[in-house]
Amino acid sequence: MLATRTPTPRGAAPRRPRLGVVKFASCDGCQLTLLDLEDQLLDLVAAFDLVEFAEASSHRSSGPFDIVLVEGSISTPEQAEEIIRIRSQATLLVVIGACATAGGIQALRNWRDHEIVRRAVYADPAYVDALATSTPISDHVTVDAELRGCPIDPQQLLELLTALAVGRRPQIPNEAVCLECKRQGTVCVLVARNEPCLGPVTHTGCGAICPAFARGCYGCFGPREAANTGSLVAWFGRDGRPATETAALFSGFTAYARPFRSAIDDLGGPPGPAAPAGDTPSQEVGGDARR
Amino acid sequence: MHGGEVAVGERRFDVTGITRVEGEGSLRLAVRDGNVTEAHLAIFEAPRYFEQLVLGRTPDDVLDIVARICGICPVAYQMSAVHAFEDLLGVVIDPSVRALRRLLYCGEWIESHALHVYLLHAPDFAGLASAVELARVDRAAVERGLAIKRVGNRLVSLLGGRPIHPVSVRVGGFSRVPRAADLAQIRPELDDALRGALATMDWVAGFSVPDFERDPLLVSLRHATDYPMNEGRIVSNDGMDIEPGAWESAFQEQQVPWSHALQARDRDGRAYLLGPASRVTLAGEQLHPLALAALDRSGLATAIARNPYWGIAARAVEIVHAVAVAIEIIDGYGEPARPMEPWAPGPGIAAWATEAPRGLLFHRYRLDERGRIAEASIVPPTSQNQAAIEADLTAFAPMVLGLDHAAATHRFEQLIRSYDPCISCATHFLDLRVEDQS
Amino acid sequence: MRARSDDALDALAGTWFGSRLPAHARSRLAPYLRVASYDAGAEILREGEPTRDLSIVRGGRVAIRLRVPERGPTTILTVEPGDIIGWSAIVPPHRATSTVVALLPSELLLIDGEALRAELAADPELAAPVYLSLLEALAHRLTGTRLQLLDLFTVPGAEPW
Amino acid sequence: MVTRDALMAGAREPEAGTPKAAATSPATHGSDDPAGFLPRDDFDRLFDLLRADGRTVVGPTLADGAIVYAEIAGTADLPDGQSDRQSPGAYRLEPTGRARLFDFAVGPSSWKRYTFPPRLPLTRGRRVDGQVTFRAIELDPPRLAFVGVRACDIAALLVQDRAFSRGPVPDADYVARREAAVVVAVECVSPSDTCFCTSMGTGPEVTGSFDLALTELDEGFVVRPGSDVGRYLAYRIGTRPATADEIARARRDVAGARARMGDPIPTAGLPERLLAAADSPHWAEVAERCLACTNCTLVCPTCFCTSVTQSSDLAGSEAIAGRVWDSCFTLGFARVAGGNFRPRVQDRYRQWLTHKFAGWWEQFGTSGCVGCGRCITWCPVGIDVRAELMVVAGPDGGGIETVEPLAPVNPTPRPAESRPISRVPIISRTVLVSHVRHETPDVVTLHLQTEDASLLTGRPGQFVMAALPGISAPPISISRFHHDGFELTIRAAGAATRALCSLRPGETIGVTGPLGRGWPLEAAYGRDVIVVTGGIGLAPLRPLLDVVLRERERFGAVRLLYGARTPSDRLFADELSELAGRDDLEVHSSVDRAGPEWLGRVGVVTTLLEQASWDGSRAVAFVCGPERMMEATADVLGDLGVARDRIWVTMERHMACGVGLCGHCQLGPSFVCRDGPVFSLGELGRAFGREGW
Repeated sequence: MLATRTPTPRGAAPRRPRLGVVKFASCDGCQLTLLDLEDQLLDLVAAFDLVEFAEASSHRSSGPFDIVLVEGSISTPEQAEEIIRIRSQATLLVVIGACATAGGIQALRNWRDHEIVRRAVYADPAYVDALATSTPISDHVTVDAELRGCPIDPQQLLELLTALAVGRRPQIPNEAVCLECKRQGTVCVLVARNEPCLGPVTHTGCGAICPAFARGCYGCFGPREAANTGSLVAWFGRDGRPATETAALFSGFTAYARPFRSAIDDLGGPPGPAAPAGDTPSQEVGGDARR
Repeated sequence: MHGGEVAVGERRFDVTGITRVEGEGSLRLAVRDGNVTEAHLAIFEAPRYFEQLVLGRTPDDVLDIVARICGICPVAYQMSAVHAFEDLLGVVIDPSVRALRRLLYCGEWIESHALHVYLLHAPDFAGLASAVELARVDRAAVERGLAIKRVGNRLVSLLGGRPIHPVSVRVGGFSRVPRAADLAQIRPELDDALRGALATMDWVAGFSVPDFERDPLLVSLRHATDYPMNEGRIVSNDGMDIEPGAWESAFQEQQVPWSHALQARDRDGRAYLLGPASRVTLAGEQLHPLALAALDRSGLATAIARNPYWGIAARAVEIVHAVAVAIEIIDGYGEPARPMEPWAPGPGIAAWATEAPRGLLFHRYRLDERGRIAEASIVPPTSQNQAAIEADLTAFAPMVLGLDHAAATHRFEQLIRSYDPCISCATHFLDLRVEDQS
Repeated sequence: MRARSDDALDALAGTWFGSRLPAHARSRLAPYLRVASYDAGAEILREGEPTRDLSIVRGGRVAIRLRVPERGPTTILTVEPGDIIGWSAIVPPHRATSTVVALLPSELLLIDGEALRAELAADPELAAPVYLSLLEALAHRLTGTRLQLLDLFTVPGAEPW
Repeated sequence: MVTRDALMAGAREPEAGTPKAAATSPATHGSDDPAGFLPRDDFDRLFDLLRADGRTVVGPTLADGAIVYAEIAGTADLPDGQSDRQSPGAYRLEPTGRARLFDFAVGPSSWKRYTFPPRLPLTRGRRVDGQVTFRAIELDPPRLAFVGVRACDIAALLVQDRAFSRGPVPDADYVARREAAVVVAVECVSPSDTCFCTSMGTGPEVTGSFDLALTELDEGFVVRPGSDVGRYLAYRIGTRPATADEIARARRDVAGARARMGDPIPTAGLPERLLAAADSPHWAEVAERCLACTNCTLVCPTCFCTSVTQSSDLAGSEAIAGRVWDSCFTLGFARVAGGNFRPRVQDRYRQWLTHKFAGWWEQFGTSGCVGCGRCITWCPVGIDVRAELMVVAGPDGGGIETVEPLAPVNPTPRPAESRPISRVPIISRTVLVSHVRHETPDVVTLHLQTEDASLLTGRPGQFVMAALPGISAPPISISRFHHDGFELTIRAAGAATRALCSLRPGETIGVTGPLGRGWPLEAAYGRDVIVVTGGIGLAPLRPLLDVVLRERERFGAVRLLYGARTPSDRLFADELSELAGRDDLEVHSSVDRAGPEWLGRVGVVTTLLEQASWDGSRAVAFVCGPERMMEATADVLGDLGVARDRIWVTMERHMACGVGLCGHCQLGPSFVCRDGPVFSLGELGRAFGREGW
């Protein structure tokens, strides 16, 4: 699109879109995915002007960007300010990965008392400056597009960048994982083995890996369009599976994304120190173990 | 990097953006009369509290969760955790499964080392800003590096479904194991990668590095038959030799005001160094013959232990090793009777250490009566290396303070990069500030 | 200008609005009928001002306009021969809800609003058919306006690409 | 050696009828050949023989806790002594305790995976310096042998035959794969609790359309050839004649299976009841349980919907268009630029079930369901179509409100269909953009040059799929025909149309077509013609006006009513004013809003019809615009006396293939692309202007 919006006379090379890659709270896996496109990497840096990618280049830029890929969730006051600045510098802001689209695994702390959490890990929390919550980018600024996943899928990233370079709509399907699972001919782990699987309510794109590896989908691409979690939860519970187990299944890398979040709340919240083990919180969080 | 302005009254360097180290933080050097009075490596990665996130979860849940600590070495986190749980629960895994675990780890080593050697560190030795620039002057080299990196990713994908955060590692084995035929597919690529790895060794051996020697305390695992990876005892170059689960008896973590990451030192308060240099030095005899030969050819065996810049050579050696071992494992692979051993949850302390690409990675969990996590402690290699890096920077500073600003900065960058501090296990970019307080 | 009332009466019968009224109703209105012509561009009613007459367009074309400060006057409907304007002459508060301008040279049949109101109040026999026609005319407008609201000829929600 | 011809003869056994036909003769066993007997120990000979014929054998085998169809080497790979217990949402393997190889029902996989692969590359396109080329990707159908095909799955193959090889445009890849496959049927003696082939009249007896049919006994197989290929195979295996006792026991086992299934759903009148249940509140109730996960449609052996995928290189010069299994349960399935026709899950479920059990009769003369039960077993939450059908359309009128049934009309025969198939190649033809005209701020008309006769002889109202490599090909109505080309008038509404609108003279594009059924001009001969349209809708009617004016004497009064959003959005403004100047037709136009400079009419287009004095009983109306606008127009036209059968509208739906193969544009019993886009209101019945259709 960036090429077609401003058509250049035939022959003349179109201006290469300025591409930026930035990150907030995350594991870096999603931006690493760009470097994992080994076969296309050198073509990509030819098609795009990679102006900001701290992980890979010493050349830095604070904008402006035609496209900026944003990894990670917002979990510190500085990040909450920085994302607003980046938005102001970007024509197209694309969030990549479960942290940026849903708050990530660290969003589980949104159900907990941040002070207890923080003290448990750090002897002197005074030095540590963090927000009580980990939230998706879309809670802070307008997002133009998103790539789901923990981590994102290399092929989807390539499709996004290719489509942007060519000027067509990226094909990022939003249906259930099941569609891909069936295309691949994988036997349904839920029906054939009663293995709890979030595939029917989870956004496709991963390549239906988990069922192909004989385990249920754990929802790392987050809720799909029209995710009917209520019906699936009811089905999981029909033969006496405890609510806490089902809650744990949803309490993963996209737990904070609705309707997964609501499903977890309805099921009594994510697993945690409050789990009925008879331990007292102080022992549970094991603060002194850190000293 | 950009040069900063020089404030009146004091000589002051202010540099932002030393890049291509995998992390965010800063280094502050205070210099008085040519002596470093303060060297603080600070890590500003936003805290994510993983040790809290795993509370109340099952061991299998933990394997999925801790992988997310690091997108570069998720397998390392899965390995330290899965071994810890199996050790506690008395799960004896099938020999083929053990081989597959090492194969998976080899994939990660290859990917991580190739990434650092070619895309992050090598450009320094050519005075370039990125692998993209390096590709302009030596495209063949970068393509060789990418090819090696791809094989590493392919191995992890083959065994775990995807290169980052693989899904198949389970307590007791794998949710699914590959057929021999699946593994055979990748054999040709591995042969190419082996040639590439050997070429890499010769390539980096030709780099010229600053003349900076010191004699650090080196720590790594050592195993009777294998080069340190999944198993082994914790040893050091001053005679330490303890169980992997006993890490806490010899080391301790402490918080420092200037960093989000906890620093580890030994019980005597000494800084120590983990990673490829330590492994090559302490367990070199277990290297695959091809890797050992390559190391001898390079003549860098001792330099690797003494000069941190030769970390790149240590990684190159380990790439050769990992590729060669991967080939052996695949050639000798037979499908296990079953992918996963059955096991029953139970309480107790689960502790283990494995060798992440960047060094010793220690996990300790307390499981409650239901076998759920009641307490967790995870010590990544970079937080253990922090103190050693600071010590080296202190020792190194006088050598470069005489240089002009850019040159000095470049040297500091190189030195810091040579440790390959891990993305989000640790720091994001380094904001180097050198103050002369005299 | 004044029109002979039987002349005006024929005119009324000839309109869509008038044709819907029974003969007795039309003849009751005859005394209050006037014919008026307007040049193109002439303002017939101004938004917010008192509406003196209920008018039936006999010829030409008149535009119903609303002021949109940032866009200037916007025509939202044109009234064609046979249809009415100035219904606010009957409905309180008897103020024009829009500005009416002759787009083409137009001829209107005017019925004095005050007198008409008085007649309608006094005589249900007259009121019933008049109100019904009026209601019918307004209902047409309402349904048309609803379809316009849908803005059917645009494509909503284009993606960033 | 088996010849391809002999093989095709086998696959095309004359009495290979519809599934219903199969039920009529349960005892007639496909052919008059005497049954033979093959001892189990000799069974592997069949596999050797098939391999010797250069075939890959696909059959049932154990994998991941289920019996799936996969490549197998021989008897050893078959699920010996295994059966399956199935119930809604659950499947479990179960040992039978007897040494039989085919002692199970059907599993998650179906043969369509091999005749209709999940992913298929179609064309390779290149674009260099604005010049495009498209090449079809060579078909290379594998020579397969299906061993263990059940009666319900034979029926399923026949159903897909109708969808893929009997339409106006056959699916070449499907036909090739189907004809290259040998069918070795094995009669079902162990139906599962989710089976209902007896109700659908497809089994369990295997009655035709096979090459070889087996019925398993403990000691071996009763063998019946059903084609020359089968006779050849039986001869080469060396079967001995089956004894009367063997035949009797085989019949008894199959009869036992039939008895066990019973007749769970009364299908008589089901299509009609289902169509009448369009407004049943039960659709919403099912939607509360339905996950819209698409599993039912993908395990279904007859579902055939696909989407077109594009993959291109970074430069965008090389691209491959492919086909991938899709499902009517996805949100994107009914999506069009700026809208979606089936946003609600209840709409999607209603669409699937109604199409499967009713729409198929109209489209293909058969039920879309063969009673294999896969959609019941493999629904992750155990939704049972048998139960839902009985609630929504049971013989007792099961809880549904009785409404005027949706007329299951067969669109009247049309010239478009009588055109020889070869005239509509799937592969795009390259045409030259000779001139580009900007009509409105977001509408462009491309003048295209071609010498391709088929492209020059289209009918008004027909469309083409306009393709650029790497970019999905949208359907675009032809807005004018020339002796050496035609025009496309395009509004930039999405990425694909934006790309088309940015084309420059001298560049080329690919087009497929002309497609669909045009306006039935003959229907208007000797009658008044009323054309009502709005916005971009004028484009497909422009060629119709061209013909009407060229053959003016054939028609009565001609009226054109045109609405637009604003004066600047009016298409072909100069042409409109030129037409307005003619004395042999009336032109009325209107806009929804205007500035003071506009002296024309303002108001929704239907106001142009109010107070109309003419008599509609002699008129034929051609209407094109947004569906809601066409509804309003149809009402007014009705008031004017225009008969519903003489009101012709053109419908918009998502189209991916344009030739009735991808399934996206289903509208009631019709494919909009193939049976439309032009329909009379009579044809559409209640499918016109309904939410969720």
